[in-house]
Amino acid sequence: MADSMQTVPILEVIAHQAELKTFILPRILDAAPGQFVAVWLPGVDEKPFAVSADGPETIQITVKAVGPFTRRLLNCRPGDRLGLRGPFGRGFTLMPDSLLIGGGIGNAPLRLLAQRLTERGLRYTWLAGARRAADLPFLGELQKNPAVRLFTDDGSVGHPGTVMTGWTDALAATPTPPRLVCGAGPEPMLLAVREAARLHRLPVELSFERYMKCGIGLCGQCCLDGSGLRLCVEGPILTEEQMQGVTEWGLPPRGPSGRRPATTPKATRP
Amino acid sequence: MADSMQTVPILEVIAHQAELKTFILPRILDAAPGQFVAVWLPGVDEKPFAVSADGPETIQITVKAVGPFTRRLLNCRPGDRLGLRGPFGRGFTLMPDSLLIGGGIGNAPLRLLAQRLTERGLRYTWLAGARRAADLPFLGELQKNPAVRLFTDDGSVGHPGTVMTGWTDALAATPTPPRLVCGAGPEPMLLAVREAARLHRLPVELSFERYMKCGIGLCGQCCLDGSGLRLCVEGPILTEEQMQGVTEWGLPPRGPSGRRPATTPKATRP
Amino acid sequence: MNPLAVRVAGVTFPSPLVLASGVMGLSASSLKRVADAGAGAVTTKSCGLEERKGHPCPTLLPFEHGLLNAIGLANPGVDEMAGEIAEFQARSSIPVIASIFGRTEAEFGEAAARLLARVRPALLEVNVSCPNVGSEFGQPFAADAAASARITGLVKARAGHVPVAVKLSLMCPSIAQVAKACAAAGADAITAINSVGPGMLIDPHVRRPILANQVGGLSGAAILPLAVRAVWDIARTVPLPIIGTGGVARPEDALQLILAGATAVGIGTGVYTGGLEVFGRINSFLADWLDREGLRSLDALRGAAHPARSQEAHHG
Amino acid sequence: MNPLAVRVAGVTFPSPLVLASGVMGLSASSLKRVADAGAGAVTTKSCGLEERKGHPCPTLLPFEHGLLNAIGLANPGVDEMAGEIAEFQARSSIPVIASIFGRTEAEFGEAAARLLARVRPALLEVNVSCPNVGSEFGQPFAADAAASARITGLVKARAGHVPVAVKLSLMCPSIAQVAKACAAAGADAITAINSVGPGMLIDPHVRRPILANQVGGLSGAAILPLAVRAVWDIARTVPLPIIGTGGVARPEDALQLILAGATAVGIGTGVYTGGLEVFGRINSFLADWLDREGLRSLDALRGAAHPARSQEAHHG
Ligand SMILES: Cc1cc2nc3c(=O)[nH]c(=O)nc-3n(C[C@H](O)[C@H](O)[C@H](O)COP(=O)(O)OP(=O)(O)OC[C@H]3O[C@@H](n4cnc5c(N)ncnc54)[C@H](O)[C@@H]3O)c2cc1C
Ligand SMILES: Cc1cc2nc3c(=O)[nH]c(=O)nc-3n(C[C@H](O)[C@H](O)[C@H](O)COP(=O)(O)OP(=O)(O)OC[C@H]3O[C@@H](n4cnc5c(N)ncnc54)[C@H](O)[C@@H]3O)c2cc1C
Ligand SMILES: Cc1cc2nc3c(=O)[nH]c(=O)nc-3n(C[C@H](O)[C@H](O)[C@H](O)COP(=O)(O)O)c2cc1C
Ligand SMILES: Cc1cc2nc3c(=O)[nH]c(=O)nc-3n(C[C@H](O)[C@H](O)[C@H](O)COP(=O)(O)O)c2cc1C
Ligand code: FES
Ligand code: FES
Repeated sequence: MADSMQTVPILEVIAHQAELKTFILPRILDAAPGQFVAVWLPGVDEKPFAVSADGPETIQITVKAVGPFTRRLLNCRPGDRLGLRGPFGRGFTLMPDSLLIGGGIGNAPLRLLAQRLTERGLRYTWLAGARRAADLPFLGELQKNPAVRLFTDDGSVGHPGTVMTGWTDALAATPTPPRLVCGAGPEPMLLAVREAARLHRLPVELSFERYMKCGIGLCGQCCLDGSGLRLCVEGPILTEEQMQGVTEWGLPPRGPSGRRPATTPKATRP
Repeated sequence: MADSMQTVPILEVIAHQAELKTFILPRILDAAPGQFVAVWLPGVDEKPFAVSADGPETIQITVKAVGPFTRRLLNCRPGDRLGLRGPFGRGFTLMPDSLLIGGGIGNAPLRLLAQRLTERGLRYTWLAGARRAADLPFLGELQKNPAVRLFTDDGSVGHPGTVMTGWTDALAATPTPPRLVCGAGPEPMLLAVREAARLHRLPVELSFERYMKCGIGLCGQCCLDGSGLRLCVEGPILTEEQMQGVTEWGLPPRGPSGRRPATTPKATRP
Repeated sequence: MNPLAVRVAGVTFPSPLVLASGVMGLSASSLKRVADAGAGAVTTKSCGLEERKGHPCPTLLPFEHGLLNAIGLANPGVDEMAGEIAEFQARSSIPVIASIFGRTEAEFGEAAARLLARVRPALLEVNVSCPNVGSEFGQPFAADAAASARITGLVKARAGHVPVAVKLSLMCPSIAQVAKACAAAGADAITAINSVGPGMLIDPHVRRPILANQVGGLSGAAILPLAVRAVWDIARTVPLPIIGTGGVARPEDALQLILAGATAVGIGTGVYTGGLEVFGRINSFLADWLDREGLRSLDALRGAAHPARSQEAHHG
Repeated sequence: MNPLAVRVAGVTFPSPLVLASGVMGLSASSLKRVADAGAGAVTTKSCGLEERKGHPCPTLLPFEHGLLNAIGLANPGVDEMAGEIAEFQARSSIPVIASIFGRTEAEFGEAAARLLARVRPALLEVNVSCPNVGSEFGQPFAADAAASARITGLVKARAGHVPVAVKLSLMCPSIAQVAKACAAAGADAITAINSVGPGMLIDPHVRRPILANQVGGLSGAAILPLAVRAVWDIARTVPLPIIGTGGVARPEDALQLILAGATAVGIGTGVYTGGLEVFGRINSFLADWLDREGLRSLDALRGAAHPARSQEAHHG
């Protein structure tokens, strides 16, 4: 059973930056773009990561250091064993003329999406943004891809500004309006993409994150307020329709105890 | 799983004689000729019975009253529910020019064998014997079948005498010598068939019975002395080769405790 | 009349199927989603006095025959949970069962009091049987009939008119004797069973237990026969309604627990193995079954596998 | 040197795989057949002073995740079994473990004495934990550490130089504490675990428990995690060799029990789910595994999943 634990040796590590690496692992499971796996670092913890690419015998995950687990993971070397299970959740729809919008590490799942679209000969445009060049994984690869436009807040690479600034250009440049907007990245960015898509009446699928423990819809940790939708099963990719039942956008998310931190003054229920 | 218990309603009961009936049951399992099922009479016990025929949606078992369980079973009527599991064990080889030799209720598994041989267009001769007509199931059916020769000890039907008396005639009457001798019936008869087949250098497959509890090779109840062969798994149909490793032929069989009753003076180890 | 309706300690559940504690039980919205899927009652995650983050992951480990879990009683604390319960009650008419635990016997009483000061659930469920916090709390209280009875008494003293179900573990010489002790101490219902063991699975390559907590409670299909037997034994021993729980994923599983004596049937792991549709699927099956047998309620099936009753009605 | 050889209480088993008691264990010939299939030791069916026919059938009930059994200790009696053991010993060099039980504490001692007066098995296994004769004998002794220790003492007093393994049940608050009490009373080894529960399955159509005995012990794949944890706990608590038993059908299952601390690995239900080839298959796997890890015996793997040792050798 794919949901049961299997450990595998790391085959290769690609260091994009000191704090950003891609791990190449044996392909013991098949993931759709947007689906994620749980990665177990024996003796440490287990955390969710999107699959960022695959080959006939390998899958890749791309990890950014943000805390204790990801830092330990980035210290792993080829030959070290990781536990792997999944894939969990539901992925992006594969649609011709997709518009991919990624922020920082959110470009990881979009990379597998771009790979699948290419494999099927489906056209897409990919707006890949980050705060700075160091936050963009696979920079070389992205720069070589004619379907990609790069954005950094600090202008260190690509166009200066956020991906949202590329939005109007992208709509103008594509011969037909995109048939699907696929977004992954920080939640404020996603909510902005959602808003923009609503304005342009474009269908949208966005990849959200919540604290996750089980990945199989039991622990209740990732259930969204309002509809009670489980991000690990019915997500992490949500359609506009799925997003509508949710009342917690903009609120600080629930932590590992299930408690939502007290609302900061700025946040408001939409 | 076929080994787990399922209860089914009895569809039809055919009374051959007061003490001999055939039960028609829904076909929840597929048996090869010689294989057996376990029949559970809720609140009473569970015992092994060979499958004696099948149809597209039914299987049949044919039961002779010999003790408390079989007597209770013979009182069951259409609509009553029996538990059924199996099939257990290994069956007869389907071979053209088979010689079937059955004694009494032993003709039950041979009936399914004859059915299968007929279905495949394979020729056979069937010597069906019993002590008296009342011990022969499906008498009408047998009498109509040109491949069958009947024998009763008391001559109440068919040729008088044992099936063994038909043996030489049968060998003479068939154009080619039988390519396989298939026997089922009381153990002394089986051992006689074995001996005769050895004399004529004919391959033989015989259906034996031992006290059985589990049917799946665990309880150890049906293991034969010598080779330790499990009659419920490697049998109940044994080849000459399988019979050779066995040292208990002629001994009173082990009972439900696993103990072999003290040897009666007559019995000797062959 | 709804033929599937059952009464547990005076509370009517529109279906016998109950969401078991610890599954999708952290928020009003997820409880509501399960209620909408067809559950006749929903149970919250077990809550204690303090917020707990639980154990590191892996906390949940499916294998071919069931699931090990060592969530470690992650919960937002009773005060927060009271808010979720209130929100649920505002949004749904399905009864909600509030599950509580304590690290000490006294804490059970305090947790009950703190919760009930804020909200009035349909039932209170007292989890004396969590198998995966042993390293921290020691053996589950449910291993000890006297301790379970004392806790029952402490909670009853604070519960007022809210009926109290005690959730038991199989990991003791006789679950029926523990149930009897709890009944004597005033329990209004018994929930049985909690996950079993605990158990452990080891990855041979890294030579470590896979769960961060090393051990975790066994639930799911593997434990169905244990749950059926537990319900059977309890039903023979105490006259309380039983929320029979353990390994239910298929309609026949629920029916077995009812025939063994359960009034209601808890479903936890079945939400994973059978999907959220598990509630609707089993409801339809039970309704059809009643129809086919010409019965107007589940009453005639409850405990019907016990000899005294079954001999009158059914012969082989 | 045979890399798979292990020593249990001074007795060398050429493979760690042991035929568990109650499976193909009634006759010399069937034990011999299992020895020939690759078992490193074979255990007889548990025998008592008197011949017993056991419960009516169904006595054994496979379901998707394991097996319920309520054979009811059918056995020919120790005197008869002594004859089978002698015959086995004349035909095989594989150690034979004689399993005994008693209806009372005193009967255990008598059964041991009667058996040993006739034959000298490699080990004596004391089954204090049969879960399916409760209606007749009451709770298994193994639920009670003191009773288990007394029985151990009684058997040891009669056993002379034959080492004694005590077979334990999980159905108690702490199996490790029972093991400790038995160790203090002189046990030379622990066998763990016996089948679990008991459990029950009900046929909804006839509304009856399927087993004639109503309840039966749960074995097979469903209980592997419980066996791994039991062995883990016992290994941490007592320094005795453990015959880890429960749910083993695949090579990795056996390895998990060894990593948890078992010296030998019992296989019962696996003879059904994996066929008699299960012994040969696991032996080859273990030999290959040792080879690949560059190890000359199983010693380095035994208990290797325990933190103290694993932290030295293995990081994530
Ligand atoms: C569906 C999904 C896909 C993801 N894909 C990727 C990816 O491809 N690459 C990548 O680098 N990161 C990905 N993440 C985020 C990644 O799981 C977190 O960065 C990681 O868990 C942080 O752990 P930490 O101990 O390093 O940091 P911590 O200091 O523990 O936490 C930092 C932040 O990470 C998040 N986080 C921590 N634990 C969890 C958890 N169990 N579940 C969800 N979020 C958590 C929280 O927002 C937290 O504030 C994904 C998360 C989800 C839910
Ligand atoms: C593989 C196999 C196939 C069989 N096929 C048929 C069949 O097609 N038709 C038929 O009528 N009978 C068949 N039998 C025999 C049938 O199982 C017994 O007649 C029945 O079990 C008798 O039970 P009882 O309570 O009526 O009699 P009892 O008085 O209990 O026993 C009478 C005799 O039946 C045999 N017997 C009893 N219990 C068992 C048991 N659990 N396992 C094996 N033998 C037992 C013993 O020889 C015993 O001496 C078969 C037996 C086996 C092993
Ligand atoms: C992920 C998970 C978390 C659980 N948490 C709790 C809990 O907090 N309190 C409790 O009483 N039982 C808890 N349980 C036990 C279940 O409520 C239930 O008793 C047990 O899992 C057996 O039922 P099942 O086989 O249907 O899952 C939990 C079970 C699982 C699988
Ligand atoms: C059919 C059967 C009969 C058993 N009989 C005995 C017995 O007589 N004595 C005993 O100590 N254990 C007995 N057991 C328990 C097994 O020896 C073993 O401890 C248990 O089944 C768990 O191992 P498994 O999962 O490999 O079967 C029996 C088990 C089965 C399945
Ligand atoms: S992570 Fe457990 S329900 Fe989603
Ligand atoms: S009947 Fe149990 S081993 Fe054959």
